[in-house]
This record gives sequence, structure tokens and C-alpha cells, in this order.
Amino acid sequence: MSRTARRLRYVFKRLLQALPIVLAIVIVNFFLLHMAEGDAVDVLAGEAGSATPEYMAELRAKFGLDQPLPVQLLVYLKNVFSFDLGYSFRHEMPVLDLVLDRFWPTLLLMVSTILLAVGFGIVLGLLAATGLNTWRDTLISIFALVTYATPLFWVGLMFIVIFALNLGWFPTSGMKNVAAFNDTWSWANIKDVAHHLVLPTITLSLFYLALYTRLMRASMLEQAGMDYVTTARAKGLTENRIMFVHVLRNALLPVVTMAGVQVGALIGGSVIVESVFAWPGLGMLAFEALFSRDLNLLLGIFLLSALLVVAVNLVVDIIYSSLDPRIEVG
Amino acid sequence: MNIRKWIGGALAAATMVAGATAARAEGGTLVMLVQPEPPSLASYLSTSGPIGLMAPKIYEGLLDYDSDLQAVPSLAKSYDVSDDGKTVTFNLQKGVKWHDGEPFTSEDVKFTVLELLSKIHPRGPNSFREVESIDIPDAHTAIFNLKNPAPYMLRALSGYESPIVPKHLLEGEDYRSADLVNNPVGTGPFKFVEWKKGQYIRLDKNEDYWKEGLPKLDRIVGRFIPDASTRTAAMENGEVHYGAYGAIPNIDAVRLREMDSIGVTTDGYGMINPMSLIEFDTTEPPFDDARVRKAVSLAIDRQFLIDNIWFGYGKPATSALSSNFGATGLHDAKAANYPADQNVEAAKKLLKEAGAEDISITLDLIPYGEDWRRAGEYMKQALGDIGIKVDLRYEDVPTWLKRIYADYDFDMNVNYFYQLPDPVLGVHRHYGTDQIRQGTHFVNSSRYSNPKLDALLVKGAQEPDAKKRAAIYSDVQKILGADKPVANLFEMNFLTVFDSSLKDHDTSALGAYGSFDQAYFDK
Amino acid sequence: MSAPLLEIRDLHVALPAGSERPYAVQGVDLDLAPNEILCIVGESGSGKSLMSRSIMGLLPKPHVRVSQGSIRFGDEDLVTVSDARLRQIRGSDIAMIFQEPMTALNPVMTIGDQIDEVFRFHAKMRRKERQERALSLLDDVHIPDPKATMSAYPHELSGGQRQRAMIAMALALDPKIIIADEPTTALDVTAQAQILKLIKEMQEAHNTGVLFITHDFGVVADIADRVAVMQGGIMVEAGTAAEVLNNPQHPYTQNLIESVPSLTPRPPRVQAAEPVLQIENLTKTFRSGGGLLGFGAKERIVHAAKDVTLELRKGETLGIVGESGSGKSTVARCIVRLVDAEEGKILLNGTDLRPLGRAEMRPYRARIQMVFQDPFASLNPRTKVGKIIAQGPMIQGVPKAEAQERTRELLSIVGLDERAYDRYPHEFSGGQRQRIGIARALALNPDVLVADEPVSALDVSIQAQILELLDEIRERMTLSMIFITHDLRVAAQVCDRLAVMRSGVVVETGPTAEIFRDPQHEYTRALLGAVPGKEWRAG
Amino acid sequence: MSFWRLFKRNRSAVLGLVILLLIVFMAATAHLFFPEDPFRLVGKSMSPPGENGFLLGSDSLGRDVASGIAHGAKTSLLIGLMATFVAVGFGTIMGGLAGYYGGRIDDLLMRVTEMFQTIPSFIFAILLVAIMKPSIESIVIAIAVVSWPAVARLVRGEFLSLKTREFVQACHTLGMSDIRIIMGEILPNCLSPIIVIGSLMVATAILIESGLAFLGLGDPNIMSWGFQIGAGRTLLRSAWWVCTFPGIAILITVLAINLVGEGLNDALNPRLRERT
Repeated sequence: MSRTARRLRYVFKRLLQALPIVLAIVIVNFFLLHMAEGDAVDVLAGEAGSATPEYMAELRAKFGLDQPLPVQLLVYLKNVFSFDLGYSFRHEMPVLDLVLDRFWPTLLLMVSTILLAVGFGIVLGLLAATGLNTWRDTLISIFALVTYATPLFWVGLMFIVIFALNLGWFPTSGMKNVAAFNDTWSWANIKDVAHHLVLPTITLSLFYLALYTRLMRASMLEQAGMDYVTTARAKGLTENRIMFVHVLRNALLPVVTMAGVQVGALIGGSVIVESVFAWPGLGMLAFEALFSRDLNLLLGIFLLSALLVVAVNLVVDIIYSSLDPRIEVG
Repeated sequence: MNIRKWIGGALAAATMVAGATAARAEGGTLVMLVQPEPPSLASYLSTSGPIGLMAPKIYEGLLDYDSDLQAVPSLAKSYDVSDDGKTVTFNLQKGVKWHDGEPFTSEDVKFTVLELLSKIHPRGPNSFREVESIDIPDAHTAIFNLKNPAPYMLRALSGYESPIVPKHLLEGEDYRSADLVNNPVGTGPFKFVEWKKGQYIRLDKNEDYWKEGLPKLDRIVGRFIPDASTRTAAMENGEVHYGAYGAIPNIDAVRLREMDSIGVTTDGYGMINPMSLIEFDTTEPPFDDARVRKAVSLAIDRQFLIDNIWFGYGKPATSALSSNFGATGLHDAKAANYPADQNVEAAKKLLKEAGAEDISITLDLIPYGEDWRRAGEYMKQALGDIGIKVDLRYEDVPTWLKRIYADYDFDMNVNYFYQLPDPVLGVHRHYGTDQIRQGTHFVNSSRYSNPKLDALLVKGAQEPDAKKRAAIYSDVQKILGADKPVANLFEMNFLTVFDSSLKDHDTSALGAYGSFDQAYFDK
Repeated sequence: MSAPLLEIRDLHVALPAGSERPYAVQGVDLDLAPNEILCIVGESGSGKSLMSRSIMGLLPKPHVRVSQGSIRFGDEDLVTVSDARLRQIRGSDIAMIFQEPMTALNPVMTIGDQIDEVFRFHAKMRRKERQERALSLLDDVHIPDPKATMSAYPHELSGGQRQRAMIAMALALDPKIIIADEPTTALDVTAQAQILKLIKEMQEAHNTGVLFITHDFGVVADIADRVAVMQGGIMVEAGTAAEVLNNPQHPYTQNLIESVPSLTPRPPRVQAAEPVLQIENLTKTFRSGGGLLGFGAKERIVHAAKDVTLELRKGETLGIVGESGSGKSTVARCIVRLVDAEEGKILLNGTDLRPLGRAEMRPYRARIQMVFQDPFASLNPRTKVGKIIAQGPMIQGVPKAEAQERTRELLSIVGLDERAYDRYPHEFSGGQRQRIGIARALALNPDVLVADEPVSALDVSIQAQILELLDEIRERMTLSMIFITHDLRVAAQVCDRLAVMRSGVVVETGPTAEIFRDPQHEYTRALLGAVPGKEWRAG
Repeated sequence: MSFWRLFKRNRSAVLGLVILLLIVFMAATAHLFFPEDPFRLVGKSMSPPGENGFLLGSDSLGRDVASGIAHGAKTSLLIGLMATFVAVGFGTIMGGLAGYYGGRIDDLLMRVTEMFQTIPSFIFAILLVAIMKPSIESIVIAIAVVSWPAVARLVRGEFLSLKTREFVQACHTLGMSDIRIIMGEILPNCLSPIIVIGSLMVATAILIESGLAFLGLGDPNIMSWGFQIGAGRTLLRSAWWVCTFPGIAILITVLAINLVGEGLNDALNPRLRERT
């Protein structure tokens, strides 16, 4: 069987394996949410100002909230299998539209964050490991620890004060300059979005940066002690060649694995950053959905983000297998 | 004698202003803070604050109200109240078009009031409860036939409170999920363009708006920024120009008002009259005893709340009614029975009498922002001083609503209510026996019931004569002062923070809930 | 004899402070002539490895360094030359082959690239040219399919082929000196024999000087021109292979050579005929992949044992010999029920153990005990020796006091003193640990002892002692023993009868002497033929 | 003991330990130095550090920030430790069973673990707290629920490799029971990595708690650093000290715990010993 064919079969297999997980997530959260006090109608009525019990009952019937739980669940699952995530009670819109609206910003923030965190983490870890126990190493380690230990929102607010207000380099928040209204694919818009992306990305990546830096450092050190490094020396290679060609590639493996594991945490972790920088991501949407008991919406978000995680993990696996010939996908 | 109200003059005035300003710098985009993101833009379904910020730019009411709460024309050019006060005739503007080009007619008014406002609107059923039928002899006249006089109704006709919506887009639809819910089509100065969820709502100038030369702004964008500190930063940075209803926390407003580029005002909330208060469960000990409720009221230093949590914005409550009703003479200063500062001894004494010493209770907090948590933390201490051990409970909105208004499962609840332009609209709902409606939000959750009061409220609602009405409400305030089914804390002053180059955004009594048709940048 | 390639004088390699001894290598003088193979022999910790590495400046700096002496190569002293120069010399003038080719090769780089690097760093050649050279090299070291190997990754090759690739890499720029550090230790005998042959062949072809580090006198006997023996960092004896092997001067050397088990089988002992343990058609296959939600991922199937039939008679030692992957260990583990065989019988005095569940098995556990290969892995580092040994009896219901009593007794039997009782395993040497392991097994006075490569991880001298101990206790407690080993010399010394296994099948059984005299199966012959140094000390 | 010797070799780890002990001391003696309830309004509101007798200033209600930090230390550490304890306990059981028995049990348990790793963890934590009502208990549980999978995976790996080690097999041949093998033989040998991951988890837990508090999901009746930050964040621009000092407290604590964790790692993890 050809490599690509095997890969395809592998991808398919993995998706199949992910299916029960995603379902389980939906079901678990379905029941959890029903354990919560109050429902979407309470919230709607509350927001509206007031509403008669009759009207609220009418709404509940409309949303199907008057049905017994199992029925509601079955109905929901049935819809899911026909790729229908239902209607958002609060927004009176199809969940899918709502979620997709927020999906791209999330992806954008996530990917840029991972790239930044992993990229810099690798570089810093490398620098630390190559200058083992020098001031450089110490400095980097301290930096890593501090960034890790500083509460995210604190960093975020500080960045806004410094880079947006005092220096005026970046906008405080949002995803684009609302006064401008460039059309989506115009160069101006892309630049605008990128400009808005900087602060949130940096803030969010700082936390993970620390993890990757430390992981990379440890991993480099471990690899540096391996026999093949001695072999490489015995071949008369320069230390740089040894570090960057031989050790580096081996040392990357655990970092890549970690990156995969982190994705799930990342989507969630972005809630705070999204709220601080008013980034229109899934995290914030989920947060609102939860507090407005917008069941369908929240389940939809969990569903999609779970799929997202699965997808990213898949990508990571494939990257991994291409980095490490010993791992054969399929 | 036939009370006839001509308000054409006011209209002239409005257009004059328009003419005068025509010369001045116009256009530009106004970015205003909308917090939180509204659930929809169906202001005929919900009086939710954020909807109130955007919808009135799109939908208009029959009337508008100027800064001293006097009615000025809007979709109704003038109106006419019969002697017995049971017939109100509205003469509608001619040549008004919906944003989709359809003409606006009395049909729309009739449909809106009878089908929507008096049925599914949260407050409409109350405001329009006396409306029996509406006759529409022609396309530009709407005659409201009332069971009883309803003077308060005429205060509830703004574009925010009672928006007129297009019949042709709603008739036969499911009002809640019609396309109009998220794509509003109105007669107002601005047209709905797009709503980017999680980011902004965009409204563009309505080129063929019926008021000559208005609006002046090209565009209004409502931006959603969840975090308060970020909102402030954005305002400081000039990324947004306008934030009302506490979008900018008072603490920051206090700081920002020192900047020349930014203005801060408490105007524009005259029709809202927010009042913060404590609701008691009057059906169960310890708060079934008025003395205990009084003691609590005495234990709280209202000025402290205002100074330290709302940073000086607000006014200690003096009676059940907001002092803003002074204008209509309804507020009785002599009925004052809410001390501005705490009086521990008196409170302790009352508790002793009531035999309710060192009791412990749970205090629920309205989950609408940090300030209320601070208030709760303060009260926990203050009540501690008089020997009441308080356990704070802070739950999310749905849980809280259910607990307070459906399950009645609480001792004491910090909350705030809009008293609105007339007691009938905003105050009665707390105290009337008919307002003990389990499952309905923001009504009489204290379950206070007093036939004497009920009678007064009914009279107060129907009494057309201002003097008599004042007398009635004076009694109301006395009774409530004595029984304290709820302990009013203070009259809240919401803040509007704005870019000081933005002018005429506060011409309407509705302030942020106004149409902004005259607002412009003076650059 | 021409001028030496390498002159080592008074070499001292200093260990970091706090090590058990100040010098890893102390005052070693050594010459390596062109076109000769010089074997450095010594047991673990003799410093032979560090010595070899000091030549190429591969000591684990900064802790370990050359503190004194010189290593002259041509007109340079490798101790003092610049790193840059040293790099030039490495790989081009002096090359190295390592013990464990799996770890010595970069797992994520193709063989081709790894060979290619040598050229890229030492010679100006165009890519194409380099390719051709690499190919021809692989061809020289007799790798079956050079082209495929070029683009293969280390894990895709067999141990032997990996080592060949290593050699090819070392020979790339045909260096004057090759340093081979235990290059065959990790290999099976047959592969070992081939690699040794290859090295010799290459050395002659390029008349290279080879510094060959090993612990195995058999290997020495096969390839050495000259021999140097090291002990505790000091070179105790050096001379031509003939001299040292056949007429050692230094007592240490003598002792070492003494402990090398002879290939002549021990005289068969009279033995009772009745069997203690019968294994009938034992079959075990390993499956990997698949499993719940496996979605038919191709599942690998290995037949570790294909109906194996063996018989262990009372008081005898049955040897199971074979190379790695022959399934000999699996059989052993099936017998002690660590692994559950699918089919066949395991009859202990007539009762079939295979179908027994955990509970029913427990009483029988005492009857069959096992001694493991790795003395370091086989003792729980966090349990005191006393407990390790006493555990068994106590589980079997022996009262604590009695168990402890027995334990102390056993400690002395296996030649450890009482005080061992309260110490932790890491405080003991490999040999001592193996004694502890044996004591643990004996604690339950079993009828059958299954020893899985019990000495292969030990130095020859220790090896001899352990083998003696096993023999002794077998006599003393009338044990019957199944002895798993890959080393035919050892087998010859301890086993009354042999079973030769290959890829899960027993190819031949019989009395040791007979099998050694005329092996029936060609695989057996191959094995015997591959035993290093068989001419030497054949008898 | 050799462990302590190795640990001492890492100076920063010792520093971390000292800091940590100081924090614990602070938590333990809070009521001595600050007998008042930290929620008490004890003076002029929003006094900058050093003024009106407030060492670290006071917040908008005139509460003593220093007192809050001292008392909050107790809560934050408690939450960190409890959450970690629960997570490690549960994770070890799951991972241990999966690793030891393998096969379908392993498959099943690992699927469950994957599920928890696929859910966006922080949102899930928020969800749990919201449902269980904000309180110390619910916060602890929520944090534990989102943190245990990491432990499970780690322990599983350890068990997988340890169960094939010869000393474990030896115990089988002695007829030792599974439970004894797991508890007595395998578990003690994978304690070190568990301790290491646990120590770092405490730090993360404290961070998560502050995050939840930032989003208004703290326990309103108990003083914690997260609470202080949540309460002070709107004051950030006008009274920086109110949430800066708690922030620093968290930073220092997390830092210290991490240093100790790395120290433990170096000391307990033979692989990296000589190199770090």
C-alpha cells in the first residue's frame, strides 16, 4: 500500500476513533448543562425585562425544553447526525452560522499562538541548552518561569496600557478597525487584522512559550547525551552541525507531541485573552452561551472545538511521523 | 374643555436646528460601546439594555421626549386627548418610508400596538393595558380607545419603549424568529447594515429619512468589548466615542473626565430612573417582621456605597419613589424615611424588639457586574455590625433569576429596578398584590401584599389630575416607608462617557436610548 | 615492523572528584602499528573504553579529561592539538565503531545521509560522487541491497547490517586507524562471526591499524595480532596474541583466561530417568496492533514458540540455546506462567499448569522458580534485600520469623553475609545481585529452577563464580534446572542436555556432548561454527 | 539522604523551597499578624502602599490588601494542594489500572482520558464551577477534573514500562497478588515523576483559580488571591496596587513551586541528573 494511501486510511481511522469521543463529550455536557439551574427562557425573559409565565411556557415548548431529557437528547443527536446543530435560543440563528462566524478568528488566534509559542520556545530552549549553565541559560529559564507564572489577564491588560495607550503601536482590542470596513480579502483588511492580532497572540503564547522552552531545553540536554552524538563527533562534525542537524531534530519530537496535547487547553485558555482583547473567538461565545443557558449553542461549540482538537492532533501526528521515521502512521 | 396639544412648534424647532447645523461639519462614523452583545435587535420583544442602545436608531416611536421630559413629535406629528381621557388621537407624519421603501401607515401603528406591544412586549401589556381598540379612519390617523384614562401611557411612546415596526414584514410570521429579529427594518435615521457576531453592529445613514437634513452622522457602529478595562482603554485611545449605561466603570469615568478629549454626563436617564434596592422575603422569618427590615435599612450607609463603589455617582434614596418624580410632583420629600448614613444603635434596638439578635442570613447579589459584589461585601460587614451574620451568594443570571422570581428561595436580594418615567410603569410592579406573579421576573418577589396600598395604586394609575395624583402617591410612599417590603438604597446615576467632539447626542430625554438623529462630530 | 601509527605514553585519564578512583586510566603506554589488530581486553570498569575515547578526544568533558601523558599520531600530539584539527583527524584519519549500532546511529537520518556527512565534512566531492562512494562502501561491507540501504533508516536494518553500515561509515575515507569499541557485543554469535570476519578483511584490504576493545577472549583469539590486558585503569600485560592467550604472565590475566568456560562439554553425570517437567506442544504467538477500535490496523503476528516439546529429568540441567528471537525466553516465561501459552501442556510431576488460574497456580508457584538475566532490573530498587528474599515464603504462608531465618540461611548459602539483609540492592555489585536473585528463587525451595541467561550480563570472572554457585546449589538441593543461554561455552559447562531453538522451533535436542560432537541440524552447526575462539581452548 | 544531597545541588530549587516555606508560614500565621477579617473595612479606601498604615495599600472599600494577601495565601495554597491531590489520586488510579491491566481496560480508560483532553479544558472548568455554584469545593473539583488526564497518561506510561521489568515478573513467579504488586512494587517506583508533575500542578491550579476569579467565578465569602485580583482589576488604572500585589503573590508562589518542582525533577529523575 502506498504511503499516501496508508495516510488516508490512517486519517479515516483516527476520525472514526474520535467519533465516540466527540459524542461522549456532547452527551456529558448535555446532562451537565441540564443540571444547571434555570434555562434559556429564564435568561431571555430576564434580559427582556419581564415576561408572563404563559409566554415563557410557550417559548419552552417552542425550544422543546418541555420535553423529557432523553427525548431532547435523542432529538439533538438525530439532528447532529444530519449535520444540523440546531438553533441558538438566544440569537435566533442557526448554531452553525454563529459558530462558524467565530471559528476562523479562533483558528487564527490558535494557530498564530502555537506557531509563536512553539517557534520561540524551540529557539529559546535551544539557546538555553547550548549555553548550559551560562548566564544565557539562567536568563532564559527565569524569563520562561516568569511568563508562565504571570496571570494571563494581567499581562493582557498591561500590554494594552503599554503598547496601545502609551506607545500607540497597536489597537487596544477587537479584530479589525470597525470604522474602516475593508472587504474581507483586501490587502488593507489582512494587514488590519494582523495588526489587531499581535497583542492577543503574544499574550496567549507567553504562557505556552514557557512550557515549550523548558521542554525543549530538557529534551536537547537528553538527546545531547545519546550515543549517536558521540558517533557524529567521531565523524569529525562541527558542534553546530551536531546540535542543529542531529540533536535538534530528535529533540523536537517531544515538543511536537506536547503541542498536540496543548490544543485542547488552548481553545479553553483563550477565553481570558478573548475577553481582554475583545477577540471574537469561540471561547467568549461559549462563555456567553453558558451563562445564557443557550444549550444548542454551547453543545455546538463543544462539538466543533472537539473536532478541531481532533483535527489538529491528526495534523500533529502526521508531522510527527514525518519527523520520526520510526513512527509509521497506519 | 378640550385639552389639545399642538406640538408642531417643536417639530419646526427640530427642523430649524437641522437647517442651522447643515452648514457645520457633518458625516463621520460614531463608534459606541454596546455591552453586552444584544441577543437580537427585536426591541418589540425585549427591553434588554443593549437592544435599547441600537434599536431606537432604527425604529421610532409615536413620540419622543426632550431633555425636560416634554413630549415632542416623532412618527406622530401631534396627538389629542379627549376630555374624559379615554380617547387619544395620533396624527401621523406623512411621507414616512420604511427602510425597505414601503410607506409607513396607521396600519403599522395599530398592528404594532395591538399585536406586539400589548401582547408580547415585556412592559407593553402594562403600558397599554387600558387600550381597548384602535381605529384607523385613514392612513395617517390612529385613534386609541381606552377603558380608563391612562396618562402614563403617553410617557411610554418613545422609540425605545414602544417602537413602531413594519406590519408587512411581521404579519403572519412567528414574531420571535422572523427575519426582522436580526435584520431590523424601521423608519429611523439609521439603517441596519450588518451584525458581525462578537464584534460589532453596523448602521448606516438613512439617506431618505423623513426629517430634513438628518441624520448628520454617516454611520453608527456598536462595538462589543467584554472587558471593562479594555473598554476604557479603547475610549481613551479614541477607538470608541461613546459609552453609556456603565460601559465605562465609574472609577475610570472619574479619571477620564479630567481629559479634555472626553466628556462625562449623567443626563439622558430621566426616563429610566434606576433605583437600587434590597428585596426581602417578607413571607418568612426573619424578614416577615418589618422591624428587622427597617434595621437592615438603618444598618447600611448609603453614602458609603455611593462614594466607594459608585465613586460619587448616585443619590441616597429618600422614599419609595425616585426624587426625579419631583418634576411631576409625585415624589414626596417629607415621606423620606431612608437615612443617608447608618445608625447602628437604632438598628440594634429594632432587632432587639423583634427578638432577632445575631441571626444569620444569605444575601443574594444581582449578577450584573463587579460593583454589586462590592456592595454585597460592604453589606456583609455593615450587617455584621448589627449582629446579622451574612453569607454572600453570587450566582449566574439564570440561576439567580430562577431563585428569586420562580423559586422565591432567598432571604435578601440586592437588585436594581428602572422606575421609568411614571410610577405606574416602573414602581407598581414591586408592591401590588396583583404583581405577585411567580415565574415572572422583576415583579413583586417580596410578596408584599397590602389591600390598602393596592387600592391606592389603582387610583394613582387612573387619576388624570396631577395634584390629586401627587396626594395619592404621597400616601403610597408613607405606607411603603413604614412597611419597607423592599429597602431602597440609592438612586443610581448611570454615566455616559463620550468623545467631547460628539455633540447633540443627548437632545432626547432617552439619552443613549435616543435616535441620535442630530448627533454630529464638531471636529 | 614499521613505525607505529599511534604512540600512547603515560596516559592518565582523570575522573571527577568523588569518584571511587582518581584515574580511569593510569600511566598506559601503548603502540599501534599499521596493519595490525590490537585488542584491549578487560572487564567492565577496567578503563578500556575511556582509554579508546581519549584518543579521539571524545571523553565526556568537562568531568573526565586527559590529565597527563601524550597520544602521538604522526607528528602531532592528540592531547594538545586544537579542536579544529582534531575534527579533521576524526573520521578521516581515525574512525570509530561503537558497541550498540542502534543507538550509535541517528534514528531520524537515513544511512545514506549519515555516511554522506563524512565526505561532506572531510573531502571536496560533488554530491553524485559522494553517492557513488557511499554505495560502493556499502557494497564493500557486503550489505545485501546497498541502494535500498542508502535510503533506509537504522531501525529498518537488522543488528548485523546496522553494524556493517557503521563500519562502512568508519571506512569512508579509509582511515589509518579504526577504533572498535566492543563492536560485536550486542550481536548474536553468527552475526558476530561475520562482523569479525569483515573487520579483519577490511583491515587487511586497507592495511589499517585497528584498536579493538573487547571483554571476550574468544573474540580476541579470533582476530587479535597483539593483546593488551587492562585492570582498574592500569595495563597489566601486553604481548602477541599467542603469548598472552596461551601463556599469560600476570595473575589477573591468568585468572581471566581461567574463567573462560571451555568448549568441551562437561562429562555427563548419571541421572535419574524420571521426568520432573514435561512440556508438550507448547505454542505461543504474540499479536500487536488491532485491539478495541483498532479498525483492522494490520496486526503483527510473531510465533514465539511453535509446538515446543521438552522434557526435564530430575536433577539434570537442560539448556535451551539459541539466538535472540529464537523464542527461548518465551518458553521459559511460559513455563513459569509469566506468559500464557495458547496451546500445549506444562506438566509438573504430571499436573498440567497451563490451564490453572491465578489462585490454583499459587501453590505451584513455589515449585518452579526463576532466575532472571539482568541483576539490575530484577531487584526492586526500593525494597530491602531481606524483604525481597523473605517475601516469597511469606506469600506462600510461611510465618515471618521462619521466613527471615530461612533468608539469613540462604544469604550465606549464596555467599553473601548476614548484613546484606537490611541493605538495598543498589549497594551491591552485579554478581552479588545475581546471588540475591538466586537466593530469592531458592527461598521457596523449588523443584525446578528456570534460569534465563543468568550470567550473560556479568564479567567472565564473576560469570564463572555464579555458574559454580548454580552447580553447587543444584547438587545440594537436588534441583532440576532449565538454563537459557546464547553462549555455547556456558552451555557446555552447565548443561547435561541441550535443546537448540530457532524462531520458535526446537531444531535439535540431545545430550550436550553428542550435540557438540556431531550436530545434526545445520543451524546447530552454524552456531557451533560461530563460537568465537573455538580453536583456542577447544580442549 | 542522597535525595536531599542531589536536591541541594540545585541552588534555585533550594531558593524556591525557602520562598515556599515563607509563604506557608505567612498563610499559617495570617491570623496572628492580621487578626481582623480580611474583608473588614479597616480604613481609608484606595490608600496607596505605605499610606494610612496600609503596608500594601487598601482597596476601593478600604480593605487591607496586605491582610488579604496573607489570608488569601491559605486559600490559594489550599486550592492548589487539594485540587492537585484529587487530580493526582484519580489520575494515578486510572493510569495505573490502564497501564497494569492493558487490553480493553486500557483502551476504555484511555478513551475517557482522551475525551477529557479533547474538551477545551478551561471552558469545561468554568462550566463545572457555574453548575456547582462558585465555592472552594466546586473550584477544587473543577480544577481537578481538568487536570487529572495528564497524570493518568504519565502513570500509565510508567506502569507500562515497569510491569515488564524483571523484578515485577519475579513477584508474579512468587505468586504475589495484583494489588500487592501494584501498591508495593510498581507504585513506589513511579512516585518520583508523580511528585514532579504534582508539584507543577499545584502551580497551575493556583493560576486557574485566579483565572476563574477574573471571570467572576470565585467564592465570594472566602478571601483568595484570585478574589483580590478579580475585585481589583477594574481599579488597575487608578489603584494599581490592589491587584498588582496579589498578582505578584501568585507569580512568586508559582515561581517558587516551579523551582522546587524542577529541583525535584533533577533530584528524582536519574536520567537528567548529571546533565542539569
